[in-house]
Amino acid sequence: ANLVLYTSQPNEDAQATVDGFMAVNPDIKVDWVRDGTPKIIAKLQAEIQAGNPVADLLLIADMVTLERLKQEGKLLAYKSPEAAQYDATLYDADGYYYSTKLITTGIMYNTSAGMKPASWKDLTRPEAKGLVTMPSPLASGAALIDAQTLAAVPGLGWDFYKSLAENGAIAAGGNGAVLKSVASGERAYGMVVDYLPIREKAKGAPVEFVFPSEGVSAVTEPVGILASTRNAEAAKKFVDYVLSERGQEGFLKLGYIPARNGMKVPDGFPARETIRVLPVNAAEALKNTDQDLKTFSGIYGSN
Amino acid sequence: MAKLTLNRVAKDFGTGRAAVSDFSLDVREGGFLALLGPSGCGKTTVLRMIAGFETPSDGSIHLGERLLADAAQSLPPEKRNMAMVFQSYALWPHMSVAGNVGYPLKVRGVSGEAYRAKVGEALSTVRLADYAGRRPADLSGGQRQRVALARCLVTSPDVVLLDEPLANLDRHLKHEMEETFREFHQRSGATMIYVTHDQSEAMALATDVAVMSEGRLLQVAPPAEIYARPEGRIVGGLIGRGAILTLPVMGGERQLEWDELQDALQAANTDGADILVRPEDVIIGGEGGCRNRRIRAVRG
Amino acid sequence: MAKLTLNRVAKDFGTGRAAVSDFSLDVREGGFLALLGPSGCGKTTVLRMIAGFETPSDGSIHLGERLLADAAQSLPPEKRNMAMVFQSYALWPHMSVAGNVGYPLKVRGVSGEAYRAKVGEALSTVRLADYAGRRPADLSGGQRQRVALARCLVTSPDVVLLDEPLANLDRHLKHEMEETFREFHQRSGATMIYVTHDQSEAMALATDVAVMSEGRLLQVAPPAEIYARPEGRIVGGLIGRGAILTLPVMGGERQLEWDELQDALQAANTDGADILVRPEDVIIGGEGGCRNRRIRAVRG
Amino acid sequence: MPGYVRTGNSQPPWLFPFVVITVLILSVLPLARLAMVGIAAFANGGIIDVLSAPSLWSATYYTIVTSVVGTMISLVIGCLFAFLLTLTDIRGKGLLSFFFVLPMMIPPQVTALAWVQMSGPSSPLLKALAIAPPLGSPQPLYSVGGIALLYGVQHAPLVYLALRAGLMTLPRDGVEAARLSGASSFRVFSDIILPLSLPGIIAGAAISFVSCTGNFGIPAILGIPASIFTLPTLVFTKFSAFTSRTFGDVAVLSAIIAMISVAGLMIQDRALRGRDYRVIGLSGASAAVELGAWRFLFTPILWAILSFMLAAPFFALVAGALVPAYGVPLTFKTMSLHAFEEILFRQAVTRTAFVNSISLAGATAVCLLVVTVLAAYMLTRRKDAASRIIASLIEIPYSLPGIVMAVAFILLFAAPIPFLHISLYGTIWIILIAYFSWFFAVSLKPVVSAFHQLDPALEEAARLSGAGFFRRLSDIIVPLIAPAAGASVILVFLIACNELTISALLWSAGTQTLGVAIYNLDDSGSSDLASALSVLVVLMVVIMMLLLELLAKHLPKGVVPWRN
Ligand SMILES: Nc1ncnc2c1ncn2[C@@H]1O[C@H](COP(=O)(O)OP(=O)(O)OP(=O)(O)O)[C@@H](O)[C@H]1O
Ligand SMILES: Nc1ncnc2c1ncn2[C@@H]1O[C@H](COP(=O)(O)OP(=O)(O)OP(=O)(O)O)[C@@H](O)[C@H]1O
Ligand SMILES: [Fe+3]
Ligand SMILES: [Mg+2]
Ligand SMILES: [Mg+2]
Repeated sequence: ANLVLYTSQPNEDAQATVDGFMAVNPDIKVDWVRDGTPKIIAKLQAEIQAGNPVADLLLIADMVTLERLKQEGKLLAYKSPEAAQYDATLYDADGYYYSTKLITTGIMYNTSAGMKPASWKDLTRPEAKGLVTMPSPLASGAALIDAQTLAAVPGLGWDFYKSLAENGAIAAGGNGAVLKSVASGERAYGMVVDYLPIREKAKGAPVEFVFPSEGVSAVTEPVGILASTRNAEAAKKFVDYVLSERGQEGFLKLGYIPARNGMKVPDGFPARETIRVLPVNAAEALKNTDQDLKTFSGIYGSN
Repeated sequence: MAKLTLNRVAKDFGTGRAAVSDFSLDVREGGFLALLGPSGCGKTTVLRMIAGFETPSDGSIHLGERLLADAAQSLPPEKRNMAMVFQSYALWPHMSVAGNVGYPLKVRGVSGEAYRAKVGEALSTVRLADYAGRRPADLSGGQRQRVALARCLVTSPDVVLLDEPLANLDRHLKHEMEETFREFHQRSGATMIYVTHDQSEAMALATDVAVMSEGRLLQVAPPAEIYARPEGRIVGGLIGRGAILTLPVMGGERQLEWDELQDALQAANTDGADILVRPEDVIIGGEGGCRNRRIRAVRG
Repeated sequence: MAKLTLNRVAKDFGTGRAAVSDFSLDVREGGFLALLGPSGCGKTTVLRMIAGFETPSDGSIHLGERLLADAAQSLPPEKRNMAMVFQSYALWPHMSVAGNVGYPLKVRGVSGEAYRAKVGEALSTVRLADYAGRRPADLSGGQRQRVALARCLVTSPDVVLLDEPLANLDRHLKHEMEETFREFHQRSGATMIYVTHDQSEAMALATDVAVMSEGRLLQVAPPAEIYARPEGRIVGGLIGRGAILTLPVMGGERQLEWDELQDALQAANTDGADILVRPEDVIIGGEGGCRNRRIRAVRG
Repeated sequence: MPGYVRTGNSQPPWLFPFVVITVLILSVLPLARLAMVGIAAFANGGIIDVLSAPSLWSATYYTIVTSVVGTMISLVIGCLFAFLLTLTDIRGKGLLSFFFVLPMMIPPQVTALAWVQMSGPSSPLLKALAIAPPLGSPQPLYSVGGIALLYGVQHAPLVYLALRAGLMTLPRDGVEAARLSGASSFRVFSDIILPLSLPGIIAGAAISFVSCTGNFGIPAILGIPASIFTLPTLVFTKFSAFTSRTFGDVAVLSAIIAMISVAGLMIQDRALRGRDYRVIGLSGASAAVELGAWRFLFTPILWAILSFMLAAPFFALVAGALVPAYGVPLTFKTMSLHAFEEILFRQAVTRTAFVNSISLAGATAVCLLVVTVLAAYMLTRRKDAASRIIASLIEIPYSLPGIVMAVAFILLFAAPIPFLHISLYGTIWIILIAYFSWFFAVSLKPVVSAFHQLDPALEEAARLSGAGFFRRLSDIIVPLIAPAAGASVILVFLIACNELTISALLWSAGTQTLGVAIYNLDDSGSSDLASALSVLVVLMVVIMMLLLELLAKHLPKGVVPWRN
């Protein structure tokens, strides 16, 4: 049977990734299904419940989700030889999952906005009153990680989210909604994943993206193999491929920051060294997820 | 109330054959006109034009001085203060019997005790007091017709249009209802137009009888007159019993004595005028012999 | 074809009053039964049970040896080979006149030339050949009724059910249609049941007349018999003209002579039997004097 | 005995079992499977936690409020259009009704975003009128009222189509009798027309209501910013943070949604009970009202509503497709057809999605109609508890968010079917079955209400003519309910055509639907491509409607809803 990949990468990216892999491994055919992380997970969980998971591989937004699957025993451990080229914080020590790229969450603003924000704190200034939007952690995996990361930063913490809320910020939908809202000028500032505004800016949209001075949170689009796979060998090859230099080049071309050490950054991004990625511990984050969601909901009045 | 005038009214549904054409008729104030004619001759269409559901394609309709409709304009039915029993009854399936009957009152703002009393009275006139709460769908055909009747007579309309209102009733009820019409007519003084196929009904009730055929008016006259002197074969055939003979009789006389008729009967030539022979005019003189019959024939 | 038997049939719609109760009737093979009765007495309900649209709440209906329905099971109408003229016509608004009439043929697989010929014939029998392409909505009331008639007679049903099929037709057409029924009956040998309010119609056509009232069968007999010897006040009142007198007459005699009647009339006591006096039995003997009348009265 | 049927039953003996089995497969099995997993998830307790969460009850409250208000708005708009376009002599009827069904084709998210922008600080319209609110002012649509309004707009065509069929058989003489009784046009309307069209109105309200309770797109965009969660958005967030209890939570939420919709159904049942809408001796002459001078009031109102419902979101879509990036103002310089080129000629998925969606939607609409006519026949002829339960079971799937039904079907079919050893999962058939299940209620509603208005004598006459069940179905009943059948097919087709949430979970390689393709493009940031594809879908539907227009001559009267 073909290798089946469930991914939350955008369509074109998923196709490019798969094409790249098949170019290297012409004898392996890959079918892929893409959807937002929550839906992909719902689908996968239902399949597992029904006793017949279809996917062999996952390549989805954040480590927390894979950490949860790992703890439920749904993942297969595989020690990839490519791991040596990666920061130890970017993969699971037991080999259950590996980060593939860095998707940071920073601030985008509409070029017509009065203030040019430089730090997270700027969003709580009166100039930004009622003009800030962010994705809801309930709808976006990246947003949850972002909240958990920022909440752990001294000087920001949940207080930051509280003052944002007091300043009229809203938490709406996913990253796409934030992009549209800011690009159309409905809101002036948004907390959003990096590649969306950077790409749109390149196409001419009136938006700018900044990496706030306190640092950015990042999701790392990890890859993992499902324990139930019937194509373990092929799946391992896929993991090796996405971690390999060639695979990482592919991500770079698509406009992402590769996770592998020593790679360039895409056009429009500052040098890798200048981007301060705030650390997050997947296992820790997973433990706190429920509590953090509650806290967030408490602040933003949602569930 | 005033005279109802139809002036050269025509109606064409665009089927190639006009349903009504060149129809002129005066119904005197408070008159009771019976409208007779074969099936499909346009009777219902005439009523519908009077009520305002169809606009005449030509001609005009007046009530007294008031223009009801002509080819260009038309007073809406709700402003004409008329009532009608539809051939199809047109009961409202979502209302009870009492609701159907009482609706014209409700629209006129009658309510409370007066409303209940009037509805009750109308229902008992048509012998349906026990059925007030039923839906029309749960009634028999004749009962439905009676609901339509009660609805028509519950208010005080200026003009009452009855489209074969008794077709589905048994003889007893028919007589009772005829009585009701007569009373209603006397009491209210409404102008009534009554379409029927039953000429005895027509004769019994009407002050005038109009006979139409293929969309045209053939004759209007009081019942006795139209019976005695029907104009043309169709009227003669529709009104009362009798045989119509086509005989070579000349002259302007409207009544023929037996000997004249006998002469004509024996002539070889059968072209000529239509002669209507009424049964009551045929009196057998002797004991079954043919010779001595006395016949008064009426020329059509 | 075979005898149609209704055996103690009852129907209750749950309105507190049974629509039909304890109704037993045999219609002989090829019989022509006229069913008379006041409005709302249950005639339509009886027909609907025979056709199979209502299942009797009690009793059974047989056609020959074949059970048509009892309280537990029922042969569906489409398997009964019957035809019916509905009181509400039940024409299909989406089909043309010809389509309505031809549908029973189509269902039976008749097509092509035979189909066209039969439909054409049926339509000209009811004088609607020119209207074949119209929709029912564009017809007059009587024309709709005739379409229903044509549809009913186009096939060769075993049983024909006619629910006031001529109520909306003029006299001429009525006579023609009666003639049609007679012919059809003779030609096809079908058993016919004919609901009407017009007893002259009934008398003219029927081999048997059944009279019902309030859901019950009062009397079944050939026309002459039921006319001459009606059982009870209601039958007497419904059949033919006449006056019903309540007089203190004793004895089992069914016919009274004038002198007996005169005695009874002069008695002070008016309790007693119902006496029906037919107009044709009243023969005025002298020149308007009262003395010499000859009256044959029939006891109800 | 052969040929006999039980009394009180005019239906063929197989009909009831057939409907029961259909409902069993389409509704009961998937729902039961979900319930089983849900119960299993609570095996170690936890149900109390779920039920005591305030978020659950606030979401229930918001679901009910937005659905009720939304239904009322859709009723007002849908009835206005249905009455004016079916009964009156208003000008441009054909065009108005042609356009009025189109808003259903525009994905709810697109409509919602278009409205947000239309009423927000960057609204070109408001800017042109110089009444655009300043940047940062609160968005009035982020509210219960906003959600309800959009529900209303989105579902008004459902009401329109459900009602129109009934109005077409409104008897002329009933209206005339009322007018002659002295009733003004307004009274005729409120006393006769309105009550007689009640089955259609109630059917429309019921579909609209269950669509609201299951809608995800609109509350996701308008509700979440204002912290208004409805049950479907709550379901979605449960899926986003998957835990071992998620299935339990989802089952509980689904049960609540199902209860709301069954309660709605019971209200509908009550409203219809004891009413008889059969028109006795229906001759086919249908009512018509002359508007007179009112025309000058109503014509602009209808066009104005239509422009808000259709033109605004549609032009937003077109604009989105013509600019290279979101937020770039549309000028002659920035405008480009690149997105259309890309979609039409480079994206392989476009063709697959068109083929899949059209065949899925077409098959669903047509096959369901067959089942629906049979089920409606049975449901209107039997008036017992069993038929009421069946009616509710048919209703439930559509009232649930698509994602829930999709999960239920995955649970049911992910493993090969026992005994048959066929695996439906991953094929297009599972999407088809899920569509059957989900759209059953949509397809059924208009048909049932048409059956309520049918004079049984018309069928009886056919039976006596010797026509067996199928014969009279095809010759008499279906032509008589043709407007409703047409409405049913078109409703299902249009909604299924860009359905998203079910196919989102059930698709796999080669079985993408249009909804999935649009969503994925949009979600990947290619909103220009997504808009272009949406525009193409709308154009395709317009073309198909025009084709239908050409065919209309050969179809029974009233089938094509924009023809009179
Ligand atoms: N569906 C029904 N539900 C309740 N009662 C009904 C129903 N149909 C008929 N009835 C009642 O049953 C009785 C008999 O009705 P049926 O239609 O048989 O009368 P009928 O003899 O045909 O009268 P008509 O000459 O007026 O047509 C009537 O009192 C009627 O009100
Ligand atoms: N809506 C219509 N469209 C076309 N033709 C019609 C329409 N209504 C009636 N007609 C035709 O007009 C003629 C007159 O019809 P009308 O209903 O006035 O007859 P009628 O005298 O009432 O007959 P009946 O006694 O049978 O009810 C008929 O030939 C009929 O077919
Ligand atoms: Fe994601
Ligand atoms: Mg007429
Ligand atoms: Mg009857």
